[in-house]
Amino acid sequence: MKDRNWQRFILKNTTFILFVLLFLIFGIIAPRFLSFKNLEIILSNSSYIGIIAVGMTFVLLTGGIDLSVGSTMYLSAVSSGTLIAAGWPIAPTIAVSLLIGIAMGYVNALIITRLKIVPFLATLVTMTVGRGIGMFVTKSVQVDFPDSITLMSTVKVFGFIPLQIFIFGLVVLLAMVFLRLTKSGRQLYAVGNDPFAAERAGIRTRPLITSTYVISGFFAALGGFISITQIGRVSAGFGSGDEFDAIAAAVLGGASLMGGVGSVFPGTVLGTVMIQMIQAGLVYTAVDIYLHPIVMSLIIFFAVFLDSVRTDQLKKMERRTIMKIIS
Amino acid sequence: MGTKLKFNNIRKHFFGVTALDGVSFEIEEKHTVGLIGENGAGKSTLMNILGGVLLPDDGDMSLDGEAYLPSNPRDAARMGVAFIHQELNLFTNLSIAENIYINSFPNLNKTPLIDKKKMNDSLKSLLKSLDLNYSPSTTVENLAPGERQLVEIAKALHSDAYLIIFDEPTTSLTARETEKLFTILKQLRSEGRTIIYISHILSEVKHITDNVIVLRDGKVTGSSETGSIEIPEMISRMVGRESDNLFPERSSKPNNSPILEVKGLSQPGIIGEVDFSVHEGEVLGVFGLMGSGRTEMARMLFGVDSYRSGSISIDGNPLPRNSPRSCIERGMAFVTEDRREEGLLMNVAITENIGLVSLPDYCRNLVKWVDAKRMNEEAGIIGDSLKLKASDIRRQPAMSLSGGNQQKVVIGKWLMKKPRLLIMDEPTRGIDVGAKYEVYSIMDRLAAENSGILFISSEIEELIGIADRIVVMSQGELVKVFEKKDFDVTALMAAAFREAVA
Amino acid sequence: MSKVDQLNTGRVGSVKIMGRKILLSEFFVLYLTIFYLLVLFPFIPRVFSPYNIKNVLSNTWPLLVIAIGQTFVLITAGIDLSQTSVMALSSIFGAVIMTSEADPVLLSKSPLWGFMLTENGGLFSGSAAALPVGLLIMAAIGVAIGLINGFSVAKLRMPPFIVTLVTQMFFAAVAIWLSKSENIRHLPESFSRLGRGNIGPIPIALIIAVIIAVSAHLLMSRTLYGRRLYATGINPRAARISGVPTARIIIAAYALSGFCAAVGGILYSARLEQGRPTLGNTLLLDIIGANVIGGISLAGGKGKVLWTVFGVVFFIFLSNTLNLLNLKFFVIDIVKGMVILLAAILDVVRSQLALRYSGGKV
Amino acid sequence: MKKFLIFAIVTALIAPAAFANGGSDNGSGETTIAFCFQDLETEFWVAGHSAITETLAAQGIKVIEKNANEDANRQLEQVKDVIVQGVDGVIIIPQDGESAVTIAKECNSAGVPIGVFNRPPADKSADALVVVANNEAIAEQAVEYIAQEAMKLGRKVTPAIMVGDLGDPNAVGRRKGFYNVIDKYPDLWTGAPIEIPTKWDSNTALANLQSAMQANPDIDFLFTSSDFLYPVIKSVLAPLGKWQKIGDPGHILLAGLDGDKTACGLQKDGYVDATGVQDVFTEAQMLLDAMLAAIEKGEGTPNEWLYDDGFALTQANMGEREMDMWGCKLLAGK
Repeated sequence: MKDRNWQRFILKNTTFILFVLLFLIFGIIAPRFLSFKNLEIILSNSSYIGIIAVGMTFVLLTGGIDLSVGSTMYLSAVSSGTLIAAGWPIAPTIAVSLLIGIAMGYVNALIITRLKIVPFLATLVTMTVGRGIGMFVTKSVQVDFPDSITLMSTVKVFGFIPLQIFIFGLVVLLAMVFLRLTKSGRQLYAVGNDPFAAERAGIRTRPLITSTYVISGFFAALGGFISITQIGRVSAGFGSGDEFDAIAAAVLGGASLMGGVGSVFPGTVLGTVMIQMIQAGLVYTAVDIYLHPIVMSLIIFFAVFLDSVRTDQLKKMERRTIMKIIS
Repeated sequence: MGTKLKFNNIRKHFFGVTALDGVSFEIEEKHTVGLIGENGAGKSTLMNILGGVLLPDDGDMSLDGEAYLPSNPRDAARMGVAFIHQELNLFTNLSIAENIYINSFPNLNKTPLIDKKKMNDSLKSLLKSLDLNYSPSTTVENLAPGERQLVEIAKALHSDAYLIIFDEPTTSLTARETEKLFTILKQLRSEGRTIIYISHILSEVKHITDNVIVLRDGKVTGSSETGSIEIPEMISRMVGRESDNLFPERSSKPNNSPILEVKGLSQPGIIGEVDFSVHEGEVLGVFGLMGSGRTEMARMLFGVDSYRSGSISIDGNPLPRNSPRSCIERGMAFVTEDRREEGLLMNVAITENIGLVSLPDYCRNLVKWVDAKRMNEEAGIIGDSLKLKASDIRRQPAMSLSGGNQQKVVIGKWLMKKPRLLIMDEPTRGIDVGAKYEVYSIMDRLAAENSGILFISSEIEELIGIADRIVVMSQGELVKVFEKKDFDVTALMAAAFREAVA
Repeated sequence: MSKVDQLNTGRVGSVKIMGRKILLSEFFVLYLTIFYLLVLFPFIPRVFSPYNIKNVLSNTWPLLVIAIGQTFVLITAGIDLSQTSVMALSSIFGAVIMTSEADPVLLSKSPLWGFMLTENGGLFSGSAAALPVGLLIMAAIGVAIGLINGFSVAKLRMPPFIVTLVTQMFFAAVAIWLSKSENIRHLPESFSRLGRGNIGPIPIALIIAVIIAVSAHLLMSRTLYGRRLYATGINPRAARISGVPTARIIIAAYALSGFCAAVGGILYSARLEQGRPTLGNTLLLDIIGANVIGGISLAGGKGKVLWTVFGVVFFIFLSNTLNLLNLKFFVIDIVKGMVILLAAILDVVRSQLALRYSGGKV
Repeated sequence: MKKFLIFAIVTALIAPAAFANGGSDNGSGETTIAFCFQDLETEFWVAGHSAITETLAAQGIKVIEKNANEDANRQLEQVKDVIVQGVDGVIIIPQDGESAVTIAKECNSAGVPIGVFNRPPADKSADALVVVANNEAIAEQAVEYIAQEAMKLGRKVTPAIMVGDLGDPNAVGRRKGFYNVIDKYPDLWTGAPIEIPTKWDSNTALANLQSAMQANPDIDFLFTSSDFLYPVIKSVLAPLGKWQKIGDPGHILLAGLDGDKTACGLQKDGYVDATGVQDVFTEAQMLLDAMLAAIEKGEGTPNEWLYDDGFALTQANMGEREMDMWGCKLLAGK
């Protein structure tokens, strides 16, 4: 019975074990990798995509997908850049850019819930249109941000937590509490499990689904802002392709694209940090840069493979015992 | 006692087809009312209207003397009407408690957070009263179908509904769970709740209800106290004709050459050392309670699930493992217990469904060109021989059929392959009396053609009525074999309960 | 054509019925395309000029081939994001086989330098066998990547989206690594002819695309494989119990998708007369977009080659007209998105209508 | 609902027409030039784009703009589309040299003059007006200056390069130029250069640069393949105390390529040592002059290669050549 429990523990934590293993392997090759500072850097660089991936997790939980997050980042970043250039103070600027994220999410939700268009297509459309509008505003010219914004990335909360990590942590905490401990959170899982049954059970599915896209839009804008504080500039390609990174992070963390399965913590957080960790590890170990994406994709493939094996195994282990247990 | 619920001249049409044609009746408060009728008689439509899933085209309802017209399930729930659907409405990724509280989570000290402790604590006694021995925080995914049904019932009880609709609640319950359900139903009635009980198992209806309403073709064809109506009369009112025989006369006798031989079939924790054989022309009944391992065994026979040891052979040739396809090639056929998930392509035409298994037989040359014309014709012949009720079997999708006709399509797709051995797992579950009779006739016909049939069921009566021999399974083991002359309800039951009672 | 005639003979009073017929017709997306072009015709009369039609069609063929491959996978309720990397990798390998000279300055750092690629070109440099061997290898690469995808999805039970996302990353990177980012030129004339040449008045690309479309259509609608493909997409469990080798069907679908992507890669490489490690890396959304516009469901089980054809034609005409209108590039994106949205809305209306008239239960 | 739907359909279908640059027929005597570029993601391309469009507009020439979004095939399709429209000339910023050849051939066969900006065709088999900036050579000049500076330090230097998207020939050319110098002075460096992938993406660049600085704290020469990454570099180096002016012991030798406004400002302020410059304004002017001359003469397939060798703006030649860097012009113009 005891090694069965061990087996179960290993199976339930494959991604985490893989994470630790990789961390150690990189550490052995490049001892500096094991420093606390490096961990902080990895977390700090995970934060913007992690925040977006958390939003994506909400959408994935309902069985949807949000391809528009990259464009949302761009659009809201462009607007905050434009407003700052026009002399707006920082606080209202941030508010407006977050509102734009919410608005994008709401538009997605309207198209999906009212016009009944599949999420993939709906968000594909807003992705195209969103970037178009952003380029319309900027004429594709880059937008630079003043030091008042970029210095925010050096702020340490309580004197030791970098602001971006703090916000990432806060987002994760809130999302976790919401998903695990609130009525809407649990209903979200229900909707993802079986939308028709949810409807029959009297759950108001439409506002729930709407909220996930709004949350995703909001987090995309927030993640975009965090990113700006770090890189200080928004060019026409800002955020494009990030939707796939966010999806990959969530799926690596165990979320299912069919809905109903997934968690923010450890799930998505682990997925995000793992990708970032591999990227850093490849730099530390000075792997030929042509091979970076090759190694990265191999590791992700392996992780997802382990995940599917373990799901099968867990199912088998939890298969009902019919025969009487001989004790 | 007053009137709890009143239907007045309810009508409902679906695209020109009349589902309900002026239904009127009343239900007394604190009564348990059986609602019976063949599939397609309008029971589900009527109950969907009552439960707020559908709106009637015409007519009105009153609940507790006040006009009642729910526009969605939430409305109905608010008015104290709970509907336990035949297809379970549970979220497998949530816990038992969360499923029950899905719309009414208790808050933790006025915060928006859920009070998990309160939620779990409050359910312990309820679950216990249903004999569901799990912690409320157990994920539903880990429960067996019968246990899930109990969760569904717990949910209705917990919502404090005073009018509870049970739609075929016992189809996935074991005999003991059924007994328990009946106890609970009686208790509910004594608490002053009104119950509408829909079932095809008339003995249950007879046993548990105070009144019976019979529907046929969208009209009420019978309404009386249960005590004053016997089962044959219920049937005749349902089908519109006299019916003495529930089972066809068997037209042939089995001979001694075995088709299927199973030796020492084992899978740890599931089944152990199962030996039996099915002979030419034989209907071998398999009786066992829910969770006795009978379904699991059937799935191993057909190569759907894996097994650790043992041998299975057809006509003397051993079967490879894990390959339904080679089973089919050797003449096996398998009507699964879940026709929706494992039997049918719901939005595909009926003929295509019937032809699916035999497709390779209608292929020409290297590229496997399908001779669709010939296939459709032969599928049509099969459909006719099964008396399928469909307007255009080449275009009508399977989902547009009633349950019984859907089951016929599933059987038809195997008949087209002319099976040597047909495994049927609960083939009559959830289908009406008329269709059941036809399913039995098909078995008889097939046996007369020298095929073997493995007929798995939890209804003793139908096994006794149609089988040549019955084997009883309990807790994964084959307990006893009954020859036709020894068939006896009590003895069979006793065998099935052997381990469970001990 | 007969369908159109029937519609035209309808009386004015039956406009409603006619509208419904058009909406429910298999040819709906085609009608939509025609209607769209007619509306725009007064603004851009050039749209119907022979040169433009020729131009539009020449853009259609490669995309069509690739999109048809995607259709197979979509019917199994999967998705193949790796098609673009198939194009890139097969493009590089084909070029490595066929090229007649390679510049050491550019390519000497390639891992293939010295044994597969030298200053004198590739393995079959100048040989008459270069073209057939090159094409064979290109197709084989497509099939091989498809098999990897299919195996991972069907046997290892990994989710298609992430499998193909990863193989897309992987093989795209391999293509860039093998060529060290360089394009490989000096391909045989016989190869370029595939992309831009004609047989008589008919472009070779057209012939290839039509052959593939017709075979794919027949394969899907008339053969055992096709029937089983739909069955697998609609209900894999029921299909398996009915004797359908679902795993093999799915693997074959991905292999076909890879094959079609490789053929698309051949046509594009031939047109550009080079092996490109980045070939097609922005094409993905066009491929899936064209399928979805055509009415192929991402949920599986629903789709036809004809629909894909219409979807691709619609997509290509959409870009073409937006180009001809000389819209600012950022307006193009906005308008394109809007038109796709509209087509999607109409598709929803259609399927609701279809459901209502097919007598399906609600 | 139904009426609304019909209304919506008609509106949406007509909408594109409403956006159209009215009366786009080119039968009149007005000269029209199509400008097909590959993207506008960095300041350099934006500057090139505005230099060309503004110059043309100033001369009363109608411009049709097409953005290929980094897709060589789409660019080919767009060029075909503008040829259908009967433009008088086509200017492209191709995705790479190979696709430039194919597109130029397309124009040759239609008899429309084609100008290729900044990225030269891979060979001369097609006729085209070509303005060439040599990425490799320009990068080499900038890095050469750094090498000379490094020698003055009298110690070995640890070099690092921020590499662009490996699918982009510009990035590859710049990386080559960098390595040419590295290989030239093998004894100057502590070891092989540290390569930092950026994929032309600021976030990737940020993460990898941070990792690289952490893994190799002794990096003291950083070459960025594009100037647009300077804000990222600053935000990484500043917290490490390595964002220092020239002369400070903590200064990291910095060189980049493009010559944009930011680079100019940083070089003036003494943070950046050298910048490889391709002169976008001159290039644009050279190409347009040749193109317009060809159109004037009615030539269908003009063929001429014009060279912009570029140069490296260094702290040493700041005085005389500052105004040759386009970014400095933009900076001054502001």
